[in-house]
Amino acid sequence: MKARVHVTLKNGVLDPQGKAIQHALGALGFSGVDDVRQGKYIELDLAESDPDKARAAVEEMCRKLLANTVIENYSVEVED
Amino acid sequence: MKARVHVTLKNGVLDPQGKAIQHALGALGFSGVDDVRQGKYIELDLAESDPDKARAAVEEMCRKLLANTVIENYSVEVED
Amino acid sequence: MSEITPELVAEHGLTPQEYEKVLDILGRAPNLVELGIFSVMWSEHCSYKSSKKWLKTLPTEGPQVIQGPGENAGVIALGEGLAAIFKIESHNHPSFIEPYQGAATGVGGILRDVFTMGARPVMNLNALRFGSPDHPKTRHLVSGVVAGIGGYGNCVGIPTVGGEVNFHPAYNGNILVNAMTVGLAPADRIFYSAAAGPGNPVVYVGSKTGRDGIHGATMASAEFDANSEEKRPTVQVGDPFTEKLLIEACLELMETDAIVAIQDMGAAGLTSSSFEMASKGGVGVELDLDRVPMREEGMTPYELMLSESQERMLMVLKPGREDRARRIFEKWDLDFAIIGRLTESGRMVLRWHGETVGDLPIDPLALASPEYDRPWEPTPAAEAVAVTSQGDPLEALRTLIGSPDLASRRWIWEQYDHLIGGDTIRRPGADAAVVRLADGKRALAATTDCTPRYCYADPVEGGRQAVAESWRNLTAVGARPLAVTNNLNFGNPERPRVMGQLVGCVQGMGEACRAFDYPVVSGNVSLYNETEGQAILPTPVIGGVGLIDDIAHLPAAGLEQAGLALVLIGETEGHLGQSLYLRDIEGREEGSPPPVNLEAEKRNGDFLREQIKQGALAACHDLSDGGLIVALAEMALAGGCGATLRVPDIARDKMTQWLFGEDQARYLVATQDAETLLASARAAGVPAAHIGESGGDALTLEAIGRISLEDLRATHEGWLPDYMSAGVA
Amino acid sequence: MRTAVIRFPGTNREKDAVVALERACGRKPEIIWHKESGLPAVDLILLPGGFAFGDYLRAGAMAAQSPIMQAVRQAAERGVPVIGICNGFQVLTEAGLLPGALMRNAGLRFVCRDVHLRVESDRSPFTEGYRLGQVVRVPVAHHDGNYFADEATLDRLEGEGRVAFRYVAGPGEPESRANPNGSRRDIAGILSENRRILGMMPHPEDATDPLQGGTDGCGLFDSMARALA
Ligand SMILES: Nc1ncnc2c1ncn2[C@@H]1O[C@H](COP(=O)(O)OP(=O)(O)O)[C@@H](O)[C@H]1O
Ligand SMILES: [Mg+2]
Repeated sequence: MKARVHVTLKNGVLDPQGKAIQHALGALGFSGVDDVRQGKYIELDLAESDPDKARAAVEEMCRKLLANTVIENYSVEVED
Repeated sequence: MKARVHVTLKNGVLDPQGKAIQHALGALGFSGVDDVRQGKYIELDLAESDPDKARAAVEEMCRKLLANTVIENYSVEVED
Repeated sequence: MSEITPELVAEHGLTPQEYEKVLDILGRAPNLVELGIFSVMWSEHCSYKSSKKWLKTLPTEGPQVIQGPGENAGVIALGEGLAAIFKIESHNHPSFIEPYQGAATGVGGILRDVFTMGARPVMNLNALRFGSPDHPKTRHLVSGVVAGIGGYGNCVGIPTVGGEVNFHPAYNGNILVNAMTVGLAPADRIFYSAAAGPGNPVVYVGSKTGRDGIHGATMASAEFDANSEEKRPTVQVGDPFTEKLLIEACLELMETDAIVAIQDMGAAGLTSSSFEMASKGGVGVELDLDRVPMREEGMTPYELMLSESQERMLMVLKPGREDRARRIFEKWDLDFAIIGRLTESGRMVLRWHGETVGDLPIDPLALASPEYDRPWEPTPAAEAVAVTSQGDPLEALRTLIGSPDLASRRWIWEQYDHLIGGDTIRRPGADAAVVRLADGKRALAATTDCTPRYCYADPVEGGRQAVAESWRNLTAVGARPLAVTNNLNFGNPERPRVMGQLVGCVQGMGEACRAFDYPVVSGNVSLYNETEGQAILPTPVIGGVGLIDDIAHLPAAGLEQAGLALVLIGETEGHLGQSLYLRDIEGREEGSPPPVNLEAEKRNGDFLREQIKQGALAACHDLSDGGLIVALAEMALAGGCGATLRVPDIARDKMTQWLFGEDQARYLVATQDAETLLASARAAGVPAAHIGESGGDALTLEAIGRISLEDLRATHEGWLPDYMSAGVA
Repeated sequence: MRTAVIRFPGTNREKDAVVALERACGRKPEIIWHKESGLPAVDLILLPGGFAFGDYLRAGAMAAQSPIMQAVRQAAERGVPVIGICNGFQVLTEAGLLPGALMRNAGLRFVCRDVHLRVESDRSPFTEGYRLGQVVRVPVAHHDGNYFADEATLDRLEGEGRVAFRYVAGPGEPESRANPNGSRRDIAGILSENRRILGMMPHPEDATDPLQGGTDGCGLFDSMARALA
């Protein structure tokens, strides 16, 4: 079963990458880009076939490793 | 209007970060993680309010900057 | 405006007595913005209220000193129109919370302190203390801190060339991350922070201000809603790219004659930078806070004054230079905003969309900050230790050379770009880092040193030793030690024992600096380094800077050829108290540290430097942790050539002491001509003994045994990478 | 010989390159700011190391879109030799002037140390001063030096003799330490089809003076000076 994780910076945390992308898009002539935030997207292939168990496991992986909860939020989707 | 971009590595492109995560998850005692792939997730706030135009613009941003199509695929969603 | 309750005052970290003083100064109750300003200005970090009394006792003057403590960094003259600007700073707590960003922003902060004075940074160093390797957090902290230091310094493009790392359980809950930067500037073009010229514009440049690192009151105040934690990241994220632009833009502006005063926004951001600049110049300031470039909507004056967003600077410009300056910052895509003017009022007036939201007298706030004479207790003297066991010395050497405190740090410094600039002529891993100056003939040497276990056992001796070791490390590369910066890392100063450690260490440091004409020109104090009542070991880190007059004489760090005579300089008594041998081989962390004889240090060091200058030494290394045999092993590994050591007869019965004792004021050197060296030493009254020869591919203790370099190298190089890959970081 | 060194915001190894070029060519290069849209008439263009635009998003991605890159492309089309070192190599791949991409090091960590390179092609203005098969020692300093291209491209590069340098183990060095970043087929540097563009991750400019620990990088700069004089 597949799980998808989005890890994003918490509100208010500086995102130098997003800021630089926004700036570069402006320089390339794309106007009207008001904000850009960059996060991580992680796909996992799991042996687990029970969606609830898979979700619980992935949430624990996020807390322990995938996200830095001091500055990042995470969200988990599992395929049904 | 918000747009969401996922940039993922193409099949066949080795993903050192994904591999490292998979390894670390194993070391942390998470079993049954068969594969991990890491990509980027980019959120854009756009002044544009027409979804089709927004999508077209963001796809062009992907081709020009956000993704390196030698190694990456991208997908774009715009909020409706 | 919210009412100032005793709870709110307490949350701002002000004692009731301090708050009384606030009321006195203002003649009224402060509003929240003003309370926030008092709170950060009078914080330990900004006011040095516990340490000031003792810092004043340090020697800070000398013919080489252009600027001692009191500015963003210290400045010393190098001759030929050049000055070195340097400082060390801690980022301990943030690095424990978020090791990557904490360490990265620590590097960013110290870089700004140095380039704000007009210097181009040329070397970074870092002094790190982690908990026990067995502690579950240690691996993660090492990994993150090292990556963060590298991530920032590498991107900005300043070589990270040196530092030190210790592991000890006393740092389990409170690691130390001290970062040092050395920069170079023309001696006649140093920039200071004293504002001058009422009417002159106050200019903000760099990154926009966000809600980073705002401490103080939170929930209790009506101005903050339930999401305030989410809104107010306690951890700042570093943006080394912006820092790089800021360096280039500032240095470009400094080439013009536009700046009256300049100061980075470090701890307590806009508040401390504006108050310090105004106070030093004896002027007043009016700020229009709504003109501050903001990263987020809905920011308040309180937040703007207290934010610790990174990569920002404050300047006072000469009138009429605004446009020129603006163009430079625009070229570098940085924010540039005129946010206020200097006045004659001696007051800080803060406006928000035209309305006054704060009005404070500057000097009483900046200068009348509390100063405490905290009660202190000296550390009781330790007993002398007896060592009776006489185990296999080569086995002990193998253990020590692969132990956490002595194992190779290659895994760390290979993550630092230590070569960028093309002037690194002594790479990390040896005594002092050496970076060549533009004249191609001279070079700067720098080092950071402290032996916390000595400081814990005897703060005064430990303070002396830290200075002596840094002085020795500079001497070992042939540099004239010029001045130091220091980072005083201690526990809670409200505990007399801890305060006594600080007092003792400062006393010892002062004595040694005086004896060596090696003044203190800058520094930083980090207190309250403890968790759950467990304080760190007292850790007064010394950052030393010296000058090599001619790099042609730089001796090698290691043994690079066979047939050289090994000469031990300095007197060996075999002091094992607080030695690594005692701790790591016998499991005893006991005794008094080796005494530092400042006269012997000076005499031996001056002699050694003279020998280097005359080209008499092929290689040179100072003796410290682990003693003679460890130093020899390090030299053999560094140069790839083995050696044979003769244990003198008198030392036979005390072989462990002779091999592993940590007596101070000693160097191990390799020379083509032992006889001449010994004769010169005799003439100078310097103890010296010919104790062996270089050669072979092993370390041989005559009549005792041998250990191959390969074996030593495997243990020495293996420990850290093995440790780091043995678990999840 | 006239040379130009391109400077992006975040470029930080330009001084190292300038010193090495000046030593070999006897003339200071011109530093060209990324916002320029034209280049002076030069015999060589060098894209130095660093972190252009912070290497945010992807190393070299934003720099590849800078106005000056149009001019670099046109000069390259006219046959002006272009060398990209480290970040410069990343920019050249992102700009499509060289095939493949540079990904995060396999070990995920930044790596700064000496490596050994075998010269795989002596047929270019950059490498003709070396012997084919010669092993040289120069430092690397990068976080994203893991060269990737698909198998077909790699075969083609090899078939056409366009691999300029390959990582090899130095004397006494274990094989496992040879390749510092996981690059496919140990590739450290590649040439364009017309062999007038070179991209390489290692830093020959930081190995041009005995005090730097080695002078093996001089071969490259001396080659260029001779070939283009
Ligand atoms: N231990 C110390 N020894 C000498 N000077 C010190 C020490 N600690 C702080 N200082 C000096 O006090 C001043 C203020 O330090 P700090 O608040 O760290 O500066 P900044 O705000 O620039 O980071 C500086 O001039 C610094 O060099
Ligand atoms: Mg400062």
